[in-house]
Amino acid sequence: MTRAKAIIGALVGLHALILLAGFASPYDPTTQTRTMPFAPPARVHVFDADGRFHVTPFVYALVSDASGAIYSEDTSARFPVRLLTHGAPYTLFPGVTSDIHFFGVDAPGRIALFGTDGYGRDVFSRVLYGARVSVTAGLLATLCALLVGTALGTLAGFCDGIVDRIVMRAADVFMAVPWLYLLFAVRAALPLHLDTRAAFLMLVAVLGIVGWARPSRLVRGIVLSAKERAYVQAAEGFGAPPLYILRRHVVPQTYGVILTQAGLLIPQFILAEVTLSFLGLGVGEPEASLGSMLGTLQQYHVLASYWWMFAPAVALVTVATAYHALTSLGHEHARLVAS
Amino acid sequence: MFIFEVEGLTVCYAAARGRRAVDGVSFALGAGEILGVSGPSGCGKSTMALALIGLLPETAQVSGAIRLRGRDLRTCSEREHAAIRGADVGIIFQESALALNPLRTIGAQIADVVCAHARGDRQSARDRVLTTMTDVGLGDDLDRIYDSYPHELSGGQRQRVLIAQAIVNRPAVVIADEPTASLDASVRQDVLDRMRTLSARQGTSFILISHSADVLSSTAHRVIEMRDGRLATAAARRTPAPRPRASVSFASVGSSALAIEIRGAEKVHAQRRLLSKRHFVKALDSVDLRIERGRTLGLTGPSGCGKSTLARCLAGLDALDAGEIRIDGRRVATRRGRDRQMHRNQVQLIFQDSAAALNPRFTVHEAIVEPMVVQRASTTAERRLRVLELLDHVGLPADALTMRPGELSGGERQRVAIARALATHPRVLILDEAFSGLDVETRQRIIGVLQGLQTTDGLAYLCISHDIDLLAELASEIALMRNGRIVGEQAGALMGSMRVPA
Amino acid sequence: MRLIASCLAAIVFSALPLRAATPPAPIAAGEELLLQGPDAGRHGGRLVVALRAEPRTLNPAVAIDAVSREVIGRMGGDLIHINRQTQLTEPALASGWTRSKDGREYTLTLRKGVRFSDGHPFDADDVLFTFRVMQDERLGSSNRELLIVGGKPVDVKKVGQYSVRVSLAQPYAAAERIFDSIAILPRHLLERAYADGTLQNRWTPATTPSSIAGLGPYRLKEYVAGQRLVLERNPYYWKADSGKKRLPYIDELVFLFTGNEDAQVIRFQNGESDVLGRAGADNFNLLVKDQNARRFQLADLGPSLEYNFLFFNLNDLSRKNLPQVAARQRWFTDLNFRRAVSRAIDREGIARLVYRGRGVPLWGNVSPGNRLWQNTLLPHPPRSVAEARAILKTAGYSWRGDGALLDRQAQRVEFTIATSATSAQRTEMATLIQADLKELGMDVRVVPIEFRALLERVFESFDYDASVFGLGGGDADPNGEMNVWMSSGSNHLWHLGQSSPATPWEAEIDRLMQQQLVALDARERKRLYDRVQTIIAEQQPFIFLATPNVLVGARSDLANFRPSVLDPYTLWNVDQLYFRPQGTSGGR
Amino acid sequence: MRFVLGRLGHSVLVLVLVSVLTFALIELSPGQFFDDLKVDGQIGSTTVETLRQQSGLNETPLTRYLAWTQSVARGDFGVSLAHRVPVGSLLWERARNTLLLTIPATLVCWLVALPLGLWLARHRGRWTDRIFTTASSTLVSLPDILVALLLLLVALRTGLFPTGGMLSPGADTLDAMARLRDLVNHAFLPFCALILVLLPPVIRHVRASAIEAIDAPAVRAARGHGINGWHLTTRYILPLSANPLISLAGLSCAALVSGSVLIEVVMSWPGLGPLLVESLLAKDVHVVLGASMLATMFLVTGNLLADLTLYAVDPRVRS
Repeated sequence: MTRAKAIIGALVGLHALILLAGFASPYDPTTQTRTMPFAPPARVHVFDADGRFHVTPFVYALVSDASGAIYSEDTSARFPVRLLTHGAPYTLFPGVTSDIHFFGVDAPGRIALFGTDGYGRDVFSRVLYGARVSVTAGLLATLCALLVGTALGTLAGFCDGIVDRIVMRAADVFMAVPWLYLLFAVRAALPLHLDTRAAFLMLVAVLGIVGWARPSRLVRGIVLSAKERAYVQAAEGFGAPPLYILRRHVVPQTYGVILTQAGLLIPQFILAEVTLSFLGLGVGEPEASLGSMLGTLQQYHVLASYWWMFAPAVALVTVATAYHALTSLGHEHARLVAS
Repeated sequence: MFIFEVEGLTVCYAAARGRRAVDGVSFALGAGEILGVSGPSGCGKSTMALALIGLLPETAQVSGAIRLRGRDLRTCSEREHAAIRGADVGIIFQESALALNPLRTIGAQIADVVCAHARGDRQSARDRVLTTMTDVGLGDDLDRIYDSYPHELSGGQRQRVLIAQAIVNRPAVVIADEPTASLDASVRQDVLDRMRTLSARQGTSFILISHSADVLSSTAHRVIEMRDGRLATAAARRTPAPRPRASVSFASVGSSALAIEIRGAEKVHAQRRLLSKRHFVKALDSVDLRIERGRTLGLTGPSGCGKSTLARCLAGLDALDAGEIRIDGRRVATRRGRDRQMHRNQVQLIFQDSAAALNPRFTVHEAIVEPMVVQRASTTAERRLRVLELLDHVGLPADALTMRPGELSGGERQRVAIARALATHPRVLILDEAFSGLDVETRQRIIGVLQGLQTTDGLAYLCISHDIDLLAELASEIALMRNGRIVGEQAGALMGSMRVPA
Repeated sequence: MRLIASCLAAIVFSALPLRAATPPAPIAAGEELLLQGPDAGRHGGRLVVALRAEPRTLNPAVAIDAVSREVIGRMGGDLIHINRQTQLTEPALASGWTRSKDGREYTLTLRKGVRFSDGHPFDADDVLFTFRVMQDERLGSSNRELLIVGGKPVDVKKVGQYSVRVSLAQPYAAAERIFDSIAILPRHLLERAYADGTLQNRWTPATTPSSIAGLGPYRLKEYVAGQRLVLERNPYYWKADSGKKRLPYIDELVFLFTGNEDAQVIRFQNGESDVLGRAGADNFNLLVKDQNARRFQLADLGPSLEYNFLFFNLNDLSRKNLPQVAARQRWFTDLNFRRAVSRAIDREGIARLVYRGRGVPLWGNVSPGNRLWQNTLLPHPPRSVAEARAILKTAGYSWRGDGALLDRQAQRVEFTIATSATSAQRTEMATLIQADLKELGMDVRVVPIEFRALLERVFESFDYDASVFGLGGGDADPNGEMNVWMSSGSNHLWHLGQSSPATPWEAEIDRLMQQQLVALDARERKRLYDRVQTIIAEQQPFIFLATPNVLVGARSDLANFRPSVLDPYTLWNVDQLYFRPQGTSGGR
Repeated sequence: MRFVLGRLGHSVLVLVLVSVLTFALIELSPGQFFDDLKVDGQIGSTTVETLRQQSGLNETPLTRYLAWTQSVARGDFGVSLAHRVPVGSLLWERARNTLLLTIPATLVCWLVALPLGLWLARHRGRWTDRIFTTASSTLVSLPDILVALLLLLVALRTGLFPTGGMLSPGADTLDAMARLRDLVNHAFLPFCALILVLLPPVIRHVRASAIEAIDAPAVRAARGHGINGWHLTTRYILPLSANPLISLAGLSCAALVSGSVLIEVVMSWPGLGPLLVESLLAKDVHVVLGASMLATMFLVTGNLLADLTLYAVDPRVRS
């Protein structure tokens, strides 16, 4: 069971870090420092230039050469890393704003743990904020997909015959149609000056709703087998109406499948957000999202020379692996209960 | 010299927080001896069987010694153990439907066991398989069965195939886990006789695990009792326990009005095959049945004769194609809503497999209170009282309320099902094979409970079972059904001697 | 394994005929050749060029996409050609031309003895046929608008076997330039197709090479769908070098199709392609760093002729119900607002960040790359937020406690910049502008949307506040910009569909542009066009941002490689390119 | 065989539905094919109007759809606005190149995944199992564009492989075998990228269903009878776990056409990918419709084949 605790602990830790992105990140993700595009990650030192040891780790300021392409450390001034310092204001929760950051360095020093992007924005803060947007997108899309999928799957499974065939054929059609245009149409129909994040979440909801086909097929299988269970017939025996039977007996059966589907769908929808950003339907500038950051990573010159821009890919992999582990945990648990 | 010895066998599952499924079991088995192992379900019989053959899942910790001809199986490697399984130690599993590979023919599966141990070619293996099949009673049209698939055989035939697999390599010891549980009386008898001839003729020793006392008493040389993982007493051959011939005097309560009557019932089942067109089977063919208040009617017949269909129609789960049902003399239309609701309250059905009849997620309280919740007829306080009253009625402790079906034994689960059925003050209870999964003591206790309820509330019972002795004990009359028709009615006492054709 | 290999081979190579390169035909008597260039090169070799997409057609009359035009440019010859180096016109198929006193008639004498790439002789009838096709309304050729002067199509008459007279509705400055890139069509191959109205579906890349002919240095040899298009030397090409050797030097020109710009740069860097068309600044810097390890030459030709700009929606919204946009137009139409925005934008930052230093800030519509027509006296005010805030204050704007800018009615100033999602550079510019205007207290949102949705908003529904676009890059001559600066022009983006000029300064621009159109004296045209540039810089309908440099590259052993700022940047002198001895020919 | 006819009827229905839905969606989203000409200074609005008339874009959506269906009947599948060629031949050329890449990739993927999945299931919980599971969940969560670009980077740094295209320019002068080697040399990188994208999900499914099969009572009974090793795997575990895998194989048949789009774009493989992305963004209606039809045909055939194999493998379904 220790492995299960480790995975759940990791997931909770990840989500806490993402939720408290404002507090955990040293800088506001959108502030640009135009003098430092694509600066390499700040190296945290403990020994200074002439070998003396310092208790508090410190950072040197970065200075770029004439062409702005090569950066070097200006060892003249040391900037100690301080904990719980004041920095850019951020809203922790709607209504709660604060400007205390977990760690930071006095200006003009900069502690960009993952370096900076094309506009000189701190990649570490952007990865945290970006993860928040992407994970919310993944959760929201999965929620929509599972809600519609379960509803239609239960409908198909419960009253079989014509309804069942119609729903299943619709699933086939939904899987084949290119949904890109629906997204374009929805994006065009939305008023332009709508807040970009709201527009983005609406798009993600549409993406989710369209993805109902696969979960509905699985739920239908479960409902078909649940319907045959003796205790469902017993409930019918003392006159329980179909809706009651659905709510109390049949739908709870599907929770196992829904959990495993969620574990698979969330990373998939986060990935879909990458394609959305690639086609310009992602979250608008200067908002950060894993998808838009991966979009910049997919340019050859970034890939070839700025290795620290891989941070969003690493973040995406960590989140996805955690969710996949959760799914296999679900499988393991279900098998134990069954045997 | 003992052929098979077990010493201090202990098995505990990591997931069950160290609760020991098998605790320090030791016994020895001579050549050609049939050792019976009995005990209530959930006492660790099946776990021990798996431990003996070395097939427990990784999550189980096993300790103690299992010696075959003096050689401890626990010390040999998986490869050696595999060589022994099926050759020196055979095993017969309980769920005949599941233990066979649905995608391979019967002959191939038995031949697989032969080829797994002997390098002979398929042809000599085929002859060996055919002879073994005749030994286990699959003699008539051998070739058809050889090439058919498991789902094309009846339950009895499948069980015989399992036995053939276990004995085809002439093992020294065969472990049989509830081999005859789901068989009809006649088939069971035949299987047990063949087992005895095998042990006599070939000197194969058997470990026969069963919950049914008369199976063990009629076959086993020696019976050991298991309770909660430990051995209770090792008794020599036990004379079958005298069956208390309870003189059932039915004090008729009030006028012996008709509790429930069904006349001219017709029911047709459409059997849909994936490819061929649908063809129809007459499940009920003009069935007439009457049960007076406070009396019990038995119903028996070969499997597939329509007993279950009749039970479902009586309980209002399925509608009749023709014919009518009267409860307390009043005709009940099978289609209209309000009538149908009243019909369902008054007639309750109790299923054979108590585990499946209760939702595993519900507590006992939720299960029993559910019918009342559905009818929205009473307040929560009244319901709570009613549940306690029902629990007491069926003889369950009050603290069982918060437990889940998984934590109850088979007997306790069946009693919860009965309590739930009584929640709607029914007039008739239909017991569809309600006792086949229970051991002797639990069965006696439940019969006592039912008889008590019958005398106090004047309930009418329709008891469906293939166990003639049980029906003779419980029911005043017994109806015999075949191919959807009632073919005869006998008074309870006379039924004892009648042999029911398979 | 044998079986699989052979059937695989059969499938893939069914469409690859094997033929050696064609040698240049010996020079026949009476052939008037145009002698070119000082140094005589060496025949032989194969030049591989990676294109960003597939050419859709090889038919000069209907080609609309840039890639098709680039390939057709190498297969077709025009009457008068603009030298991409000097940006001036020079004789091509027309050996010379004379202009009438009133500047409305031009008589062109054609080069004699010239043959099409299939050997068929070329004469005036081909010229007449070409102009009839290009001006046919039903065909909808992409060159039709170019041949309309003063509202009427140009009239072409045959004067002799080798001379034609072109008459215009009104005098037209730099009229010779309209003949550039109008490829002369072979009458003998296309007349019947034109008659039965199927001309626009003819000459797709997949047609058999023998049915296509042109007067360019190369002709079609072979096309494999999705992979490559191979052109071979036109043996009858009418140009030769100073040593009377018939051009072109290189035997074969191979166009490979790649998915996107990154794939194009990777193949060039890997030596699989020999010439790199315009590359982005980031990729160019990557190649520069890598240059010493590899053997290719890179050229940064300075600012291109394009101009990127921010513009506000000043359209007449009376017939559209867009209340919010109309309300914001109160700010957009206010000149002080536009001037303040222009002063607050960090143009140097844009050049440095978006183009990585390989770009030039812009204050006017003519880029420094256009040496002939740029008005060098235009002021280049440096960025100053303080100055911008001063302008806003005088215009009656104020600032709230938290720094938000309020207009005269105390409404918060907020608007959206819509950009095309597929053009990363313009979206980056908008993001930088967003940060700049934040310092003025303006709440700006950048919304990248799908390219066609943006066009639909800018040209049809007018449902947008502001956008970042890029224009120019066609021809250095002002006439190419008529469509943009005339108030009735189809590209007058900030206020479309004006029947009569909406503002006095737009009326003045109309008048000036009409005058320069007919002014025959170059100095006079320059004075008029300078005045136009000054008005535009004052009124700021477009707030100009920056222009990227032209960045190209080629193999180090490719001689005569003289890229130009005008399109086509690298292959305009493909007939003179040759491989110096030490390099091996063609891709590895 | 009534079942097969029923399914064919259903597939036609799905094809029609997909075509109607795709067409409606394209109409719904803003803009049309010739819109991008409006920005080109050289071309005036009158020419844009004539071009629209020529290709019938100004008719009502309904007439355009009916015109398209007629051309489908004729076998052209409409005309591409960009390439002015019947879409049918255009798609078939590209589909051939895509299938040349995806069929071997899918075969290799399944030939590797089956034994590996079974082996992992048999040794679940060991460290090898853990490594493969983490590796596969890492690969699954990487966008396929990134995988392709990383492989390109490797090719560039090592210089071993060409970084794009299907044949080197001078290929036509080589003999058949040399050209085949050249093709394999070019196809190697896209092939690896495709394997890295397709393999992880298949392994996960094979492993999951194999675990389920191993725990099935029938297999436990077989092991009880001493059947073991290779015989047990091929005769008992594999058939029992085949059921869910067959439907997965059906789905991966659909991915034959749509699985490698982005990889082909990045690696300039002349398959359906570049054509589809270009037409999607340029809204070349008939090409997009044709491509959707092709994808649906593969999806439906895949499902039909899966059901037929299921019918052949499982006697219970057959009776």
